[in-house]
Amino acid sequence: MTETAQPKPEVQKDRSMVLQKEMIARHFERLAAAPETKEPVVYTFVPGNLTELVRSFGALPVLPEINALQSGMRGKSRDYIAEAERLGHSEDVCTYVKCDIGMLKSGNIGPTGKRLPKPDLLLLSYTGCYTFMKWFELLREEYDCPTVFLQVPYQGDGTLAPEHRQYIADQLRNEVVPALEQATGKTFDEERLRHYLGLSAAAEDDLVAVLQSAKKKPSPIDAYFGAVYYVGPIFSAFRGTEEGAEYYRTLRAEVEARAAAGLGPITPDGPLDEQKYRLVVEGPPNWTNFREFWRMFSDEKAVAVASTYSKVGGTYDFGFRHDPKDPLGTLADYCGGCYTNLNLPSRVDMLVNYIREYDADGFVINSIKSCNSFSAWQLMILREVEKRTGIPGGFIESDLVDPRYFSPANIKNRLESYLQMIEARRREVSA
Amino acid sequence: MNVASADSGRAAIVDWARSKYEDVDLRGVREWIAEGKGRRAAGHLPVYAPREIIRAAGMLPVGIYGGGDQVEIIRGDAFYQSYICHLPRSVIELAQSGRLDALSAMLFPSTCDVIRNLSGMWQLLYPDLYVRYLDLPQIRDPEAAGSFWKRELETLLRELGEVSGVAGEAEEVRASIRVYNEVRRATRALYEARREEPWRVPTEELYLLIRAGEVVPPEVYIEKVRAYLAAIAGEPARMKDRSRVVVVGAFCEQPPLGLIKTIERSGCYIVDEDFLIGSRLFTRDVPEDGDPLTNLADTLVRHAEKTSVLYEPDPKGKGDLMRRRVEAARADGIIFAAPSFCDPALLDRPMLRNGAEAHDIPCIAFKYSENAGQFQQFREQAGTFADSIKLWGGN
Amino acid sequence: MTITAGIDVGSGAVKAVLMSIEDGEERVLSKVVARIRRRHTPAVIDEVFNAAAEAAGVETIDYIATTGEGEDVSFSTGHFYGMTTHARGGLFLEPAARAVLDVGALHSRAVLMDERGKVLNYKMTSQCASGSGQFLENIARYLGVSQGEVGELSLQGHEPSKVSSICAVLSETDVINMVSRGITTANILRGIHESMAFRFVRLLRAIRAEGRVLMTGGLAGDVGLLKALQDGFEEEKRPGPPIEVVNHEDSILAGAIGAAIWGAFRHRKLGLGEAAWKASTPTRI
Amino acid sequence: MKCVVGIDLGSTTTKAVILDEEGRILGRGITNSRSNYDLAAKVAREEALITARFALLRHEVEKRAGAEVLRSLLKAFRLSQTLAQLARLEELILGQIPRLVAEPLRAAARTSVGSIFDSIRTEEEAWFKDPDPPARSDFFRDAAGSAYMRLAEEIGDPNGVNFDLLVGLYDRCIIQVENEPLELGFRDHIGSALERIGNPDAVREGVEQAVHVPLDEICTVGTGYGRARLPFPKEQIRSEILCHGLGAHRLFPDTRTVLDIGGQDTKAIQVDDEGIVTSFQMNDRCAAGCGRYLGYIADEMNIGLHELGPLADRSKRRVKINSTCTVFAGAELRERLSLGEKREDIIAGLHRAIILRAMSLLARSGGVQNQFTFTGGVARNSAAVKALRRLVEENYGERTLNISADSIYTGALGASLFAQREAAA
Repeated sequence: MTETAQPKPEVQKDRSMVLQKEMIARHFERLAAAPETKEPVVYTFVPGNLTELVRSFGALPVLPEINALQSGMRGKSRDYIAEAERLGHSEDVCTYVKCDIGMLKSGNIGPTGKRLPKPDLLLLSYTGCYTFMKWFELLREEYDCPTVFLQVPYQGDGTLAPEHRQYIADQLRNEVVPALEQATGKTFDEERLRHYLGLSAAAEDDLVAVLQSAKKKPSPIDAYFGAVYYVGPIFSAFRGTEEGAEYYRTLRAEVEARAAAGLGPITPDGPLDEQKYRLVVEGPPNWTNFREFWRMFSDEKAVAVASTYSKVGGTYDFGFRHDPKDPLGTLADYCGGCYTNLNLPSRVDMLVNYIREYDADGFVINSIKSCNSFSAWQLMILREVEKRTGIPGGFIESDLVDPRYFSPANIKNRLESYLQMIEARRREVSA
Repeated sequence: MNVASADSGRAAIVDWARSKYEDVDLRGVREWIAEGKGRRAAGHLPVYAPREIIRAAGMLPVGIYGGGDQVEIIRGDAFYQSYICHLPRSVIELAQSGRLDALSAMLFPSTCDVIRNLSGMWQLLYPDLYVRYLDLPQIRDPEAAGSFWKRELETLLRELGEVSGVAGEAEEVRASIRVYNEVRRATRALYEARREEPWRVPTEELYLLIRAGEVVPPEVYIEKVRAYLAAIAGEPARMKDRSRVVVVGAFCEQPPLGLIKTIERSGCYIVDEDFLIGSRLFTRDVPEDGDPLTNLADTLVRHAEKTSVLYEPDPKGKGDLMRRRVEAARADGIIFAAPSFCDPALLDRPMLRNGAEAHDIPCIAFKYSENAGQFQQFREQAGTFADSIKLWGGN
Repeated sequence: MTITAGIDVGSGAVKAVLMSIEDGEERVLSKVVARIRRRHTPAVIDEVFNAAAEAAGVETIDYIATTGEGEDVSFSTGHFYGMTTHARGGLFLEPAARAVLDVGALHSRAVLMDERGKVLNYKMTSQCASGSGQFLENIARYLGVSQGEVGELSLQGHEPSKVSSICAVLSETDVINMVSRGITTANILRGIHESMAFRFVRLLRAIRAEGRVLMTGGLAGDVGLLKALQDGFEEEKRPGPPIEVVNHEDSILAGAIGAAIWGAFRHRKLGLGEAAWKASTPTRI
Repeated sequence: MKCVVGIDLGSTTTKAVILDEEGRILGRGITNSRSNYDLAAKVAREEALITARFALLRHEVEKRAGAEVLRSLLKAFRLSQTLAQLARLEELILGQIPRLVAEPLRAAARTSVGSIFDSIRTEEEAWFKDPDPPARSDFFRDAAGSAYMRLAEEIGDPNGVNFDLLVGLYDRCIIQVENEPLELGFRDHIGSALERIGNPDAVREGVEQAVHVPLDEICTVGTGYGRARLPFPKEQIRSEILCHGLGAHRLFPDTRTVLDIGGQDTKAIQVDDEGIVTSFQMNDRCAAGCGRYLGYIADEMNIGLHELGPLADRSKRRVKINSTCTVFAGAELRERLSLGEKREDIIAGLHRAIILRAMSLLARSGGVQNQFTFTGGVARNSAAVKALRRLVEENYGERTLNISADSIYTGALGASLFAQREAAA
């Protein structure tokens, strides 16, 4: 790697990294202090999260999936999962749930080492993942707090029917808002909500610019492993916040600078300027061996130029923006449009378009052992996308946070074979 | 083997039911279609689908519960990794081998993500078939949930009508509600008979009957069940020293017959279970006068059995459910039997089991798959359970 | 006085005991164990039972109880399931025990019981052979270590090498690689014992075992596994209530003993008159 | 002459293939890799060199003395190798007796072991004399092992030196024999082989000719399960998927689908008309239904791996086997035997179970196109092939099924072809 790749963008990159670190730290400190400061706490999920609404009541969101994946990255998940299984949970089910339950049973110490507060409300936004429902039924057994259920109809036929949009909006008005009012003791402030939604839209513009920068060659970002960090704030507690908006302004500037300089993304092993394979990736990453997993790609000079996982908390690159003019309606649209709520034909279209728009050499599916919502059709996705693009796909298997199911030899073998296969086909074509 | 081998009408009925159970090619459905002009059939997956609506649209509702241990999986594995439950791969196997060709429509209820995803796979695999995902109402508020579900039913009725050419009017819906109320009564009588005298109604036989009910016209089912009940009433049968158990968790992917038999052979009477729970989801009949769709929607929202696939609004609900079922069935304990990788059953289990144990109800738990062929482990567990009743006289 | 026989048919070996029970006093009259190896199981059962009857030198047996895979033994009076008998047999061997860990060739079971030997809770290992006795035996054979030596050797392994893989066959390859990396047999065996122990610790915690736990079944005599288990509880990250795992020289007979005792219990309860077996007419298959 | 080498480090066997300048297959070597990878690679290469030498001297010897003499020379050579290893094994076992056997049994143990080895040697001599000897395993462990077990069972005395004790001694020593490099090379064995066939001058000249041809390996490419352990630069390592695809293409140029069932992985591969992989599937984290499965069964029944197929072929009834887990299959086998099911029916069922697993991988990889090539150790098993043929026909219709006698070398062949390209590049 050339030295020139290092200095300026590095420094800038650090800036957004630092910002993110700081805002997360601040957030978890506020959470830890919540029992004293009496700031209300609302637990909810990433897909279909209603952060602006929650914030408009002055409440702090906690997102269990984020905590679970952080536990995975910090090497805690093995014990947490063992704890949950000891309590009678099956080895077959979602490891996010087991990791979360295990963490709860082990003192509920969050990602930053600070204790997480009890929820004042469980806001169950049921968006494209059956397990969410069970997850909060399980948490409800632990916490003596109200639960509000928001049913987001699934896009079974590929669209969010007007009556379904109305159904969501009505529930927001008649169920969710009253529940928040009760839990926080504050009345619904629509103006404040509009303001937050405006901030969201700005951040969303910047995020989309960042993700679409991958169309450039070399790609200045890794749109899977790198994007996991980029989408962090907007998928968790910071959509619709000033600090969130600032983070994305900064990030966009950095990425555009890197793009202008013709530089690649910074991987765990330094910059990846020479990019041999441009890949589209489907499915969540593995968290327990995240860097090792990323390295398997970067070692082969493979860069992700687009991924579906970076859309689980919102499919902004299709043009959706939160709209202050219609607060509850826009939240309904948001929930209905999350990647997790899309049907199979829509997901296949999405991947096919990514492969074309981002001029990818191939696509890789990471199949998660314990996630039916993602996995239980990925072999179909594989064959369908191959059929429509004529490009062979790679299929690897791991898990979200159960280290027992990360087999490096197995994954490396499949990935290597896949990339060597693409290379061999290239030579054949050129010959 | 089955207690019914005595030469009675009963043996014949059980054999009939078994032939329906073994009819993985849906020959019966094809024959039914052939018998009448323009007849059509619509398949649905577990757990619940509004069969009244399907029938009102002039179609035969056909419950699709996989291939059990009768179908060898070859194409099906092309669609599923090893860590997905078995049901969908055998359903795909059935379809890919042409066994489901008789169906003009497929309905996929919101049982879990796997079945939801299967609906998408059907859309891509069979673009010419009518495919619909049924998003069951999950919210607490009966008004909002009811009107949401009523709208879904209207859409379904209209669209199925377009497939069958039969525009189901309110009258048809009301008529089919009447028939299915009969079905519900027959099933309730069957379950009551077993609950009272399980030595007369081996669960294998009860199961074969309700499975048959999923693929034959409701009238036929009603007739067969009544005949069966009449037949067993007369027969001499003697009670055995066995423990009464409730089997919980087998509502979607079905246990192989061998498993059901193994449980009863190793010293248990199954006196309640949730096999095919969708077929008896309503705790009461649907009102027959008033707006039929409203009645149907309302009954689902207000009077559905509690099951893992529907959201439980009552925070105490999960903890109390097992006690209520054990008391209703006068059972000695619970066998949690869930399919491997079944999210609804396995995620519910800790809540249900804690609830049961809080009331000192003995429990055992294991996993199976529809094509399981070795029952040694189940035998040992059910047997140990029965042993403890044998040696300790119940609790 | 009631004379009963207990026959425990396992997948690796057949065990039989004869017992006499007289006003609450239970005595073992004879015990015989034979590995099945590649022989016809019914023949082994027959041989073992007759040997035990002969050794006990009794004239009649009131109740012949089978357990394990012995359901279809033609000459038995009654059958009890494995966990029922291991709990009771475990209690006989180790009255202070409130749980048994039955480590068999293929499956392992943790069984929680009360002071009467009533099964309160249990958990079995899954349908996967990793960490099974069979797996350990295969590895031992590959390493050229006899069953008897495994335990002692493992005790000398102080830098255990983790067996990563979940599948028994893949773990076997791990082991082969270890050999080629020059890792000592002792450390390999200790590594396997530790990964087995890890599962068993979870098994015992899952049934909420407390206090003394008796190892039973085919691998109960493996001191290396015992040690690994004891260490396993020492090194728990978040220790639960204290658990003390022990074994007994007759641990392998726990199932047979339990069956014999329950047989006597049923014999009294049912008041069976006819003897199940007479020395004059020994069983033959 | 210049040559290139491909090495396939499989989980159970390691294979080597040598190509000459024109890309003709010059030599093949195979060995058991259930010991030490680096050694296995070395042994396989030596073996390949030996067959290469024979290929070179074939022409010379045939010209001078005829094909028959050549065949007996080759057999004599093999016999000489085997006897050397037998001698080593016996030496080790006798050495263990004082450690493992308590008095007063030691003397008896020595006698038993001695007579076992005498019988094996006699059998080996008989094999050499037999004009068309029965098929047998390539590996010393299997060949010597099954003979040793058989004899140990015969002479084992329940209340003296018993079967267990004798098997224990064998288990203790065989691994060491496997882990020692063969200190005798081609020259030594060819020497004693010549002696054994009466050292005819004509043949000796031919041998002399061939032995002096230099073989210099200009490039080696490694593949297979253990490839990461090879001390090669990255460009000399290839994924076994690619190698199997290319190897199968070389063996049967019209191949479009390849099924490889190896020791602990199964691969279904689709290739284009150049032998380039277009899609593939492998079994995930569990080795259920792979070659080792049959290995266990063979051990379980105490017969050689190569005897399984013929046994299963005798089956008349279909038995459904439920365990795909290798270890549990052994238990199911025992259980069914005790239920009185026929050996051959059960074994046939086990074969079918393996092939069913393979069928699902094939389906995942994109089905079975024409032509269909079956490779890997299991492709040598007649019963497995029979089951495969049938299931493919039932589910995909008529397909040409290619199986090469050298199918086990497919991966190594592919690797050697990549080596050739590397050398050219």
